[in-house]
Amino acid sequence: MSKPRVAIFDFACCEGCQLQVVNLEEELLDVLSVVTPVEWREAMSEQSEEYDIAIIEGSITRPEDEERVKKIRERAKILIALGACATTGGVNKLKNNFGMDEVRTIVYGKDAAMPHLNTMPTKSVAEVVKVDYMVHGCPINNKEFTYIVRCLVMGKQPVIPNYPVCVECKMRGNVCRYEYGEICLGPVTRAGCNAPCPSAGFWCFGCRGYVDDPNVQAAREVMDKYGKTVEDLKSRLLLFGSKQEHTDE
Amino acid sequence: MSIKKLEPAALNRWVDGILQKQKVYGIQARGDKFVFDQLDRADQLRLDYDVSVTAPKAFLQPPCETLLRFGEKGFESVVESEPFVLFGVHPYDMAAILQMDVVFAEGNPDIHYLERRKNATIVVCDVQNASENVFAGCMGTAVLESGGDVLVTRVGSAYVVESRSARGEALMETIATAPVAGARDLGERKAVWEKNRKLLRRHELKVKPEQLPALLEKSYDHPVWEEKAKRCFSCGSCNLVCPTCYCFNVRDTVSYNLKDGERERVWDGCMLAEFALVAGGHNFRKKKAERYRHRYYRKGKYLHDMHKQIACVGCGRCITACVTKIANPVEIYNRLAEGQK
Amino acid sequence: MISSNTAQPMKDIYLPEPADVLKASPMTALEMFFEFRLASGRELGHMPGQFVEVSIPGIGEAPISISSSPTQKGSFQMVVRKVGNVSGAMHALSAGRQVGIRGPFGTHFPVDGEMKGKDILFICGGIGLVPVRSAINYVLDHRDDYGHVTILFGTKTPADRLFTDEMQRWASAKDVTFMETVDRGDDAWKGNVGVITTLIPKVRLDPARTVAVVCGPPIMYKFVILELDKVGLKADRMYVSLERHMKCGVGKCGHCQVNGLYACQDGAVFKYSDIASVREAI
Amino acid sequence: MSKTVDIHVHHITRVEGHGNIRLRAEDGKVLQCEWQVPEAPRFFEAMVLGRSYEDIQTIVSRICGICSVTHTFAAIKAIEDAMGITVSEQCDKLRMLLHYSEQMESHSLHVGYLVAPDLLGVKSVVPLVASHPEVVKKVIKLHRIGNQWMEAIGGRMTHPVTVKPGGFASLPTEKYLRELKATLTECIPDLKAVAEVVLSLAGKLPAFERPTEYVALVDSPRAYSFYHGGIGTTDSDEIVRPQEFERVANEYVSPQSTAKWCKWHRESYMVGALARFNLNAEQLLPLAAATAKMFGLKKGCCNPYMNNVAQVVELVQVIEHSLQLIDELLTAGIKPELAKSTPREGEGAGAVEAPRGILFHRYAFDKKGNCVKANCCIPTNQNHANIQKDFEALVPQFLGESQDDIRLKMEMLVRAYDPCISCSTHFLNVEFV
Ligand SMILES: Cc1cc2nc3c(=O)[nH]c(=O)nc-3n(C[C@H](O)[C@H](O)[C@H](O)COP(=O)(O)OP(=O)(O)OC[C@H]3O[C@@H](n4cnc5c(N)ncnc54)[C@H](O)[C@@H]3O)c2cc1C
Ligand code: SF4
Ligand code: SF4
Ligand code: SF4
Repeated sequence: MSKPRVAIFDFACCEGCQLQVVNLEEELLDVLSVVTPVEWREAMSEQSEEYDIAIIEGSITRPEDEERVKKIRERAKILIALGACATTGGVNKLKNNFGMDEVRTIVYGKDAAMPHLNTMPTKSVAEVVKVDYMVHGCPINNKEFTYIVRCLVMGKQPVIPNYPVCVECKMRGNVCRYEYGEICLGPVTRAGCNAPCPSAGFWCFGCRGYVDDPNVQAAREVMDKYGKTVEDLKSRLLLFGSKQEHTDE
Repeated sequence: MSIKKLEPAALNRWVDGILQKQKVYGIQARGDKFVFDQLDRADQLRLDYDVSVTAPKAFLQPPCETLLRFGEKGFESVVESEPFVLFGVHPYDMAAILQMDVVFAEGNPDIHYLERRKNATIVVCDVQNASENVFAGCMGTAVLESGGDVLVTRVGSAYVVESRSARGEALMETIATAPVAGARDLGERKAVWEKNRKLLRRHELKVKPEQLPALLEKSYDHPVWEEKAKRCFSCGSCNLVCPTCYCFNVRDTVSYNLKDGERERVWDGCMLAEFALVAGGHNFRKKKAERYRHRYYRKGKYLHDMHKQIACVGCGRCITACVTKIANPVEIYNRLAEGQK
Repeated sequence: MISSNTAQPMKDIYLPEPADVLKASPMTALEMFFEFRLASGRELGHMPGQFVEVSIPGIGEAPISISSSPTQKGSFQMVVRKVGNVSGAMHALSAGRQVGIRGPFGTHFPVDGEMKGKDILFICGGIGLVPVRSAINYVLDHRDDYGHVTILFGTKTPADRLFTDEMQRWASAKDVTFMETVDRGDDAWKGNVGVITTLIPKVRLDPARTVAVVCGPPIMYKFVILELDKVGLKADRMYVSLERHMKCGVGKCGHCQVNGLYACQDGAVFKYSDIASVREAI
Repeated sequence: MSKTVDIHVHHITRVEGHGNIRLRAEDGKVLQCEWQVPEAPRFFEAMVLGRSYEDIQTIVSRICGICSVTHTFAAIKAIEDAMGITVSEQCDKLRMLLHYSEQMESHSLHVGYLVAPDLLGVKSVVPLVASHPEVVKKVIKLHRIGNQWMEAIGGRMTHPVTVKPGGFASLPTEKYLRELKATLTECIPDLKAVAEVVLSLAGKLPAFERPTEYVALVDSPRAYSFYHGGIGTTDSDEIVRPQEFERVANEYVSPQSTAKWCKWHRESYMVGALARFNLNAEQLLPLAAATAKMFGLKKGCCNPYMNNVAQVVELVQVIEHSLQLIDELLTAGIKPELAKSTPREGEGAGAVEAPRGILFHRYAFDKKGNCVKANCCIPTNQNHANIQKDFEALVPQFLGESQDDIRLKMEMLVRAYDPCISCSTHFLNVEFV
């Protein structure tokens, strides 16, 4: 594809993933040498309806957003989900553990019924439209993002790891968080982030979503070895894995 | 070859002298664990360490290294290496390096490894404190009769320092005038060795290592594979921490002109789900149990069939690294042996 | 950029050498035919059944069998099925472009050994014909060195057939039996329909003087071998070529292991008796 | 003169999140003038319910990618307040140092990438790369320094992971701190150069003033505070404890907005760099004070557009104070103390300055340390009503100008606030009894 036109759209999210794109600093100019941005609300005033690649950040939480994302899908040749909110629903899905009236009341109290505060259970972008590529993570790893962009421009299928974070964690020479009696989600979480959290002494909380075949059952079985309970594990799995297939097993 | 006796202060002076001239990666503390990292001062050295988090193989086959560069002019080899000293390698890790030497030199020699190896001066140091899971004593690697360039052994409050190669001899040049270790020191060193052979057995292997290939030969359908693998995350931690594991993946990266780039090799592991997957979707080791078994067979039989050495040196890192606690080779081999009786 | 302290620069086993694309033409919807010549002018020097690693800078490397016979000088040929990145990038090649080549690697069919003087039975499924074609043409180019030649070829559908022009030549060559089948026919297809094993009972062969060469998708081997066993062919007279994931091609990376064997070094061509008890092989 | 003005800015660009501007005027009479926030609400205060105190900051950090460090600190301070956890002096200083990395990152992003295009009459920073390469390079450099600094101490760029209740999960090395000191010292001239460019363009900032209440952290002893202290206002001498922040914010739901609005002594108040400056100007360190002087920025300034100038002053302040903190940390030496905490039942609140203004979090926990109540009050929420009030005062003043000029002034005004709309859309007072 010769210099595709790219548009970036955001839905319910913290915009941290777009920030990661800005954080490429000078490298952003290199990215602009292989793609032409035609719409990017956070960084520029131009807007366009013609684009080859649509990059979508954020979760879908309102019926009107569902319509908007469908329209974007119709126009785009390639659709990329950017970041956990878009790929899995991210933390936004924690909301789905409650009833919608309940969350509205918790946050807006007596005003909860006002129409503009309407909300629906959070969906990932893939739950609404077909997603061609996923850039996982909360926030994304911007190196992985540019790798995917270059792959697309070259016509190459990007290779996204389907092995756990432990692989990258070990390559970075870390001591396992379990040795300190902490619950780390590294063993069931898809790698590709280069394990920044365990490398900084914090457990992996699973922001990239699960590997294809996560052994959540094994994780349950070892909890007592580390003085933890299955409930502790579930609670952590919920953060980014709410209503993902394996959390409730 | 010289054998010297150095008091701790003299050892430090010697190391500081080396630091003036060469890059040294020495064992040092990181929090409550130990790692090999670039040494700034001799007093950072912790020769009393139990085990390093990452095996020293990382300095010979790094987790990620560039093999080739490509661009307008086609491909060119990249062999990036400069002389360095690896200070404080335990005997079992040295034994593992000796195995890697064979693997990368035989048949089709691998210049990327061999160049680094050629540039490495390795100071082996006898174990002072046994780690939580070490069983090198069972594997015959608690003490190493030869291998490495210098051997440092703590005897009493001093160190016996012995050169084991010309390169080691050169490293010890600056301590040429230091006192020679006497018969008593050597006797004490021997006692340390005897002690280590007995002590580095936190797990007791009930068969002799030489018997493992024959034992495995008969155990292909043993229920233990399925039973344990149920709990496997396919996370590869056991592979990646292992000093004798060297499997790798190769990948290309390109710059923004989409022409120039590099071909890199990165650590890989046979426990990972897609290790034997081919395009089209056929996975030759699709089941966890198949991969789990493969690892033990590779360590205990396949590599032995090729090089006559068991590819486990008993460092115990995999036992610690495995979150679900199923990666203990001793437990598995003992279990297989049990059935034989 | 071999560093200066290498006294005698050793060869880098990972360094590809440039090869020019002489020809690139589609064969089927998925397969493309290629002809290459090493830029240095050197002969590749392969034997039938060997493979090379083909490099496309920035995309990667893939093991691909040599499909031409070593008797053909000056160039070598491949057929590549588009299944992923490297194969996909190869499909975008055209004459005049360059690729990187490492090899040839691996074992080969014993055309100059055990096959000599014997009747030869070639059994190929689909793209399995590609490496075997090298041996077929080698044998036919040295026709007098071998006995009767039987070629069995099966594909999923008529549209998947490869080298149809050449097949005519094979079928009409002296002392050659050529048979084809497809799993599913179409309106135009007049030939056999059924899996490849259904052809085996149709050939007359003398197990005592026959060597079989088998290549096809993983699932094919088990059934073909069972069938050959039935007609009395011994395991040490069967040769198979196994496909595995490969990264280095030179016995280091560990990916292609078949239990204790390396498909890239001990194979890809194996004598079946050597691997009959190797559990991961077939 | 009969003139119709009809401005509808749908999803204003170069701000964080979605906001709309609506202005209709006929014959010099304003019919409608609204700042609307249609951002999808995300309901964080519900999301955290039932979650462990150890996981709270992981969740609430995601309220905002641009001030994730501040959200993390507001949560951690509230948790520590609830559980009676105290931290060491070293921890405190390292937190401030990490917090400054975010001010540096955010302010340079805002001034350099989002506001500068307005001052130079272009639509984004991209054309500036060609027209003003030197300044852009310097801005990128400052921004990168902020990011790398955040990554080094926080463990990640955006959504830090080293910060835990009771301390740090891992500590920067002394070697790193020495490097950071060198980097920060070295970037002061770059910062000065950027400040001078802003100064040369400051004339483009509309001359518009509206007497306003300013609210920011005020520490005791007095310091230019981002991390410590109570809630101060320009309208009174009272300093409110963070635990009573609801008394300040008085949040209410406006039909114009999915985000909530706030008011204290007046109908609205402003938070952010200008508010901090108006409350703490005397406490600026020398270089920062000199920078303020250079711009003629004086305590009591009530031109909201000057918020951008106050941000430049703060960039200097942040670097100056960081250098002091690093020296103090290095003199004491980094001690290997890592976070430890045990859960306890309780309720607590935390107040911290985000780059765009003061931020409040409140949580209550049960015995196991699971969250039973939450309330977060976001700086941009606190500014929404003030933006509306500014609009109402601004528009009649400039109604004679062309529609494009009015529109630009309104957009610039919103941008001046450095609003973080996505993070302002999910909160309201929860009644705590
Ligand atoms: C000895 C041998 C001979 C072969 N001969 C031919 C041939 O003549 N024609 C042909 O079309 N194909 C042949 N193949 C299969 C071919 O190598 C794969 O289809 C090819 O590697 C796929 O690479 P890709 O980049 O297109 O696919 P991707 O799916 O993008 O592959 C990703 C990577 O996985 C690895 N990989 C994936 N599949 C295989 C595989 N089957 N074998 C080895 N590595 C793999 C490669 O390293 C590849 O770079 C042969 C394979 C082997 C082992
Ligand atoms: S810290 Fe987490 S990611 Fe790292 S090895 Fe342990 S479980 Fe895996
Ligand atoms: S198998 Fe385990 S104990 Fe043996 S060498 Fe490898 S990591 Fe050490
Ligand atoms: S470390 Fe344990 S869980 Fe991970 S791959 Fe090895 S055996 Fe499986």
